[in-house]
Amino acid sequence: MSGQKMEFPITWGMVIDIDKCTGCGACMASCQTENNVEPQREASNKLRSTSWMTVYELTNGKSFPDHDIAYLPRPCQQCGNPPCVSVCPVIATEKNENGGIVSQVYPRCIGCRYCVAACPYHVRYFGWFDPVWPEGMQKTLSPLTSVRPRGVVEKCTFCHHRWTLAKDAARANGKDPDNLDDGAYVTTCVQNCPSGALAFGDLKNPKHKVHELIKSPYAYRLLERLGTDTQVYYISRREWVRKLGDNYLKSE
Amino acid sequence: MSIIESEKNWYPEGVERCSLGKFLKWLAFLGIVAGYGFVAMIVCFVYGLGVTGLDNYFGFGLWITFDLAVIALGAGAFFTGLLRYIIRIDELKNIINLTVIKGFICYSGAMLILSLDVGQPIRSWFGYWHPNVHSMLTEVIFCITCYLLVLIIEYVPLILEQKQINKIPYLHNLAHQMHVVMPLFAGIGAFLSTFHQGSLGGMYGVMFARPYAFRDGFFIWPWTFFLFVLSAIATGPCMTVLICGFMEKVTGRKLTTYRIKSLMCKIGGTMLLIYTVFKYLDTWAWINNVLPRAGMTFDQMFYGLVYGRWLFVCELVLCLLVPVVFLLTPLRKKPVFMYSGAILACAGVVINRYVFTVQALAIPVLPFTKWEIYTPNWAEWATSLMVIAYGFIIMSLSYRYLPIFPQEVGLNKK
Amino acid sequence: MGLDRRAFLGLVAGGAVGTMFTPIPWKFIDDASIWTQNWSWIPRVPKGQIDYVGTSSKLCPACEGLKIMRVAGNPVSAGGNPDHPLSRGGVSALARSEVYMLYSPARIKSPMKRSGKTFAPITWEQALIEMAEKLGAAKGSVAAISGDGTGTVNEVLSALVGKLGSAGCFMMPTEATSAAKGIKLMGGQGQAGYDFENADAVLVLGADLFETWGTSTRNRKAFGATRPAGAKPASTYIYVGPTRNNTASVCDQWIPAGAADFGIVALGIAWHLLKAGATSNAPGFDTFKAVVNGGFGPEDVKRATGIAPDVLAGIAKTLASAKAPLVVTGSPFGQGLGAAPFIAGMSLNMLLGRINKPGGVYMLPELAAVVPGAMSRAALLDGDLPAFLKGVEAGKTPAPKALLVYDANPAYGLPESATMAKALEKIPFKVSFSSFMDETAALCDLVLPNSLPLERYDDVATPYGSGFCIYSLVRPIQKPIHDTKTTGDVLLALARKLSIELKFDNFQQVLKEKVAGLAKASGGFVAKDVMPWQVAAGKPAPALVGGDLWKALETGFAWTMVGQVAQTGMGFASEVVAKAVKAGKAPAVAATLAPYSQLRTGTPATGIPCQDLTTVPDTELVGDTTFVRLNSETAKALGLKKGQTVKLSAAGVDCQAKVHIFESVMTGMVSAPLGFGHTAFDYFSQGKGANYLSLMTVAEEPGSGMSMWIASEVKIA
Amino acid sequence: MEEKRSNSAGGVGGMVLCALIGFVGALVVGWVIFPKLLYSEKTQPIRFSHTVHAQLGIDCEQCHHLGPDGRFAGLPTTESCAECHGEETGETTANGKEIDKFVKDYVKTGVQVPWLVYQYQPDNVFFSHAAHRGFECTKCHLDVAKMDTPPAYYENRLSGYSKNTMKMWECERCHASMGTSNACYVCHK
Repeated sequence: MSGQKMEFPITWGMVIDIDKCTGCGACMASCQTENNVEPQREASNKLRSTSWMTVYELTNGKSFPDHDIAYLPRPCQQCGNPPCVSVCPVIATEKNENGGIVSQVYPRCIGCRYCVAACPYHVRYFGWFDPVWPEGMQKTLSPLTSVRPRGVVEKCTFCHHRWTLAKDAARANGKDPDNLDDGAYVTTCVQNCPSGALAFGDLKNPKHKVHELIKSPYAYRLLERLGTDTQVYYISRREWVRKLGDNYLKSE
Repeated sequence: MSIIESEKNWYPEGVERCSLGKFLKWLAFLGIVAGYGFVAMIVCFVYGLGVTGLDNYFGFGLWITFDLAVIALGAGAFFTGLLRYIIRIDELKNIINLTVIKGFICYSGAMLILSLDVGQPIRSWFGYWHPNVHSMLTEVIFCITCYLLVLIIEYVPLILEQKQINKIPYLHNLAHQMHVVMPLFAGIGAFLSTFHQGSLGGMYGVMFARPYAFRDGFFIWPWTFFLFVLSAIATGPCMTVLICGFMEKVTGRKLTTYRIKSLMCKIGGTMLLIYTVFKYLDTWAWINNVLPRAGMTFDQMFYGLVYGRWLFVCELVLCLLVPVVFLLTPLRKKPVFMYSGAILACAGVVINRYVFTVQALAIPVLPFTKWEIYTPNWAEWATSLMVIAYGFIIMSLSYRYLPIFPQEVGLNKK
Repeated sequence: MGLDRRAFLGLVAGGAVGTMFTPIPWKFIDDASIWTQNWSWIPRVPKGQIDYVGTSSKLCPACEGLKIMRVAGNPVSAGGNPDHPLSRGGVSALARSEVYMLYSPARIKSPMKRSGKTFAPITWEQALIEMAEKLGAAKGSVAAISGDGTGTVNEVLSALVGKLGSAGCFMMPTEATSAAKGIKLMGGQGQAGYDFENADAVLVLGADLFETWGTSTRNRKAFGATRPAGAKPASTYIYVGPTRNNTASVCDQWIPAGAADFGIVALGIAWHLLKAGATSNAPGFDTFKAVVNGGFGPEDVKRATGIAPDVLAGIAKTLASAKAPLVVTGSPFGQGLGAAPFIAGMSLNMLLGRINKPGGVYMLPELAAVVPGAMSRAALLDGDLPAFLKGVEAGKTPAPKALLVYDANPAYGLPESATMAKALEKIPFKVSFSSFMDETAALCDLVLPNSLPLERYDDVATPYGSGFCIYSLVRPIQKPIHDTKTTGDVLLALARKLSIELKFDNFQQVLKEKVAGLAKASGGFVAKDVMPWQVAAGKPAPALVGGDLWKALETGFAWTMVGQVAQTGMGFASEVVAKAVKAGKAPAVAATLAPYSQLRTGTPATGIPCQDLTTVPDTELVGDTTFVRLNSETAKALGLKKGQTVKLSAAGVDCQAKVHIFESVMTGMVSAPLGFGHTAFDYFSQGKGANYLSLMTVAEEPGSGMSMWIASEVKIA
Repeated sequence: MEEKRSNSAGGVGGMVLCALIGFVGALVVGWVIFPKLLYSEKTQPIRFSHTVHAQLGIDCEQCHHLGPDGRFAGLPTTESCAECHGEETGETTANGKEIDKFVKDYVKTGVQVPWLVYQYQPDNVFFSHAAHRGFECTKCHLDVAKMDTPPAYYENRLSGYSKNTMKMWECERCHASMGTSNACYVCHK
């Protein structure tokens, strides 16, 4: 069933300031290339295209001129209690001690898509066809992420390969790989965001900025009441934006 | 001896069959349908599942619905086996063979579709080698494959009883021995089958982030676990009766007595009544507990035509209450009520499996997402049709050459 | 002994059982599954030592400094350079494409010559000979168009064209065009630079500050820095424009106003400021005051724009009470603004005393030119390309005999594109130096592919919008993948062939000379620990550390200078404003086209970068159809429904679109995305949607005489 | 059919005998012939002698070193080999000829040598040499330092991987014994 919350000494988390996101898509573009997602010619079919990071457009549902919009970048929420992990029949996806990152291992995945069905955030993508790059473009593939064949499920990994690099760098410099400085490991979307709307760090480490950010009264998470206990936090000073993070009954 | 004459030697003792030419034409027709599906299957294997109508919103679609429906309707086999061999309702021996073949067709067909539905079929064995004991799907994989083996074991003696094959003493003996141990397999089968019917339901019930499907439950099993078992054993016997009736219609011969069919329907109806009670309780708890906890309302669960409220009404009223009345009251004595009751019951379970598979995924759980529509495409339809055609082929061959219906000779004496 | 059936069966059975006790089936099953993770048709990732090298983005108009990740010496991805003032680690979706665009299917692989309707590859030598011959014959009537707003290559191009006998040397119209014209009309000197980092209240009139306007990545970094997550913002941003676009979505306030009305809004605010006692000793203040008081009172503005008087008063109050207010005027789609709205906006800055002040507008000096005979940037920006081409099309201006097009795509990226294409057709000999097979290259007689920024030496000098002078280098990180050359080199070689003296043999020399000049400029420094806006705010500028500036620039650092041109006669240019800005009753127009542009759909010169197609939402493009946005009231008035396919007509052109009901668009406006509807490039751009820029009609702005196309009426059916 | 049944008495024994033959035959095929068929044998493009280099006093780390960022440099590039072997020797010894072959085919053309890596791990595996610094190289790698001729490389015809590639269970066993995490993302990417 729904499993229990796991505690990790390191809990990597992202804090996204919606009030700063202009919806430009730089995070998505960064993610695509960092993680070797193929360029998709028919990317306008959003139900078929792969974008580990996706920017949603939020509206307050009112008419002009009271209408308001906001953009919500959505990486994998790295749930503390992931709906997708317990359902996997072959342990291709796990929530283990790795900083609380929900792993997804492609050579183990059989492509049953049960996790795709279980995830309410739509962060899981299936390889419908073998990936194809325009001639020569495979030379620009990132060496840090493997290319997935068709038929397996993939998702945002919080660029965990950058963590392994950061740990290696710490080891080489005689530092503690399990106590990285703030900023030693950040995801590509966080690094490249032109607005600085995204922050990343160890939620449990008081030396990391995000540790404080998640305590903001404006911080909230998506679908909290389902008990997914996500590690991605959003911040907005706008109440209607916060309200769109979850479902509420009229009486609430 | 011409082929046409010698072919007749293979018929069961004392029965009549249509001409070989007619039979071959029938097979050819089925073969074309199956062949079309086979091409679709190869296309899926070679190019990947992108050729289907599935997408990242609807990872599960027609195939899973088809599998679940077929497996539910195929449940007649284990349940009738249970009643015949364990509970010893002896009368059922007259229809048990049919249920075994139906079960075999349904399960092997479902397996075929499943192997298509996984993105990496070559890795399917990981389900055994690297099982995740927490996953309901692991339970399904284990139980379905094991149960398919049981069904094969149950089907083999039927083949061995074929007039010509049975002449070989060794095989004759083997068939006999297998019949002796059949209660054991019936028992194993009943156990396995109950479990995977349940875990198929459990697969949906555990999706706690999908309010449409999520259910609380008993120990590790959500209520859907038990509901799926109940709905399967309720509709399985009805499906057997429908198949039997259909075969009688097609062949123009009486295969079992109305009494047997009526008994099966009564059993199915009784189970359907139990199911109805639990399903109503479950629905009530879902509307008043599961949904509000998720911050959602009953009204939010329906949209447009394909996910409309009419499905809900159909499933819970037209296909539950009505068939219960038709199957458990004296109305059953009239074929029209009995058959339509059975049809409705089966339709109800198909709707149930559809809404759990597709509607559950179509509902926007994130408040800023919207309803999405899923339409299966030719590749999914063709392969599903292939399995149906395959079932018809197996059933046609079995009927023509195997002594399935013990009463057939007696009932058709002129 | 014959093998009978039993023996055979035994053999088979024994063999089968035996096989189960061998590795064969198990190894086979295992290896087969391992094979599925090693399919030969799935590309392997590159292996080797990873390192990072610095350069600057040239494809992206925001000119971010980049850190290029390399594997075994080959570039694999582009990230923002945290040390670069225009990036600070940020990168746009377009700048991110710098690496993979090397392998874009749209790239031109070798020099090509038109033969009939198609092209045939030729050698560089043949191309030079051909070009020298044709240009020699066209002497006295050679025109050039450049789309590079920041490169020193413009010096080479303009000097060459000048010496060949220029028929006009033009820049593609951008925000910089309107600004340069405005400054000129105001009698000012220098390039307007905006110090967002030190501003605490920013009024944005139309400019899509955080998407396409100027140094947009830097703008956003500056914005973000004053907006700590979850805390009270240290700045106020107010956006005035026809839609709540990407910029407006994060601003504190969005004030709906038509793109043609920015001047009126500015003067309406000026009315409040003047009323509150604002004054200025700049020339023309009295006339300005008279103009404002004479027709831009709150009621006048309301009548013309629909903006309520208290809203306007509120803005004025916000600006007046801020420590460092700043007004930025621009076009919501980056072009066609005209000079008057810019002047009106700048007048507010002058009223607020914000010229050459921290957090205000700096009048930045142009970096010294090095190529003899080169035109200054101000002179280049003074050319009016749409007017010129329209004149050619109408036969009013003689068509030049030859045209050189550098890094520009006028056949696609100009308004009234049907007219512009006709004008281009009248020019008998055209050469494109494009890297990609764009719409203009497809029209040209010679296509001489420019190497991409990662394959060539190039530079970025103070892009428009930057609040400080800045210079960074672009340097080759990889050998040209195809048979391409740096256009600067090609132009210099051409000059030699034509016996024109341009002082330099190759383009790298030009850049070296440019850098050598910078090293001598006083006040310049390499931004490392101290950033230019800190210097503007009072921190002492570090000395330019002796040594090799070239080397520092090559590593990816930027030379910057907080400089300003002392203004001698910058005035209000009220006569222009008075003629161009009139707060009359808004004409009854059923639908006004309000285009918007986004970096993720590239520039006219790049097309849509293939990976960025994924970032385009399905409210903008579905299949091959683009969406236009209008609010439900407009839709109702026009009788349109959600999802309906419509035809937009204007300027003698029809465009198809689907209707997207979007309430953050002003009533009466039809918001349309630019960057789609390419007929050239590759399958990531070609045939995707329509080019709504072609619907924009060019008009002459009263007072300035400048071409403008900020808003056009459009028919929808 | 009648005829076959008649010699059933002798047939049963024959059947058992044949079954035995089949069983043993299968074992032979499975254990002896199959492994030979499964792997193709390949030799290194250049007969690099680790012994010769070791005898010259060159440390392993001189060519196979960790970078300052903790990333493993792996095999030396053609350029670093060319620091010593930049020119053809013209010698007629076997070693001299091999050096000349290297210079001619790779140094002059600027091509990297397609060395066959015995421990080749697929793209989906991340291995941190920095994290394993405390171990002897030979714990996982072939002890080539004492080899004059590099050993043959066996490639699995089906999976395409080297025979020597460490399987996941081997990594996991060691991690388990060391008390190190076996979480997926420790090694997978």
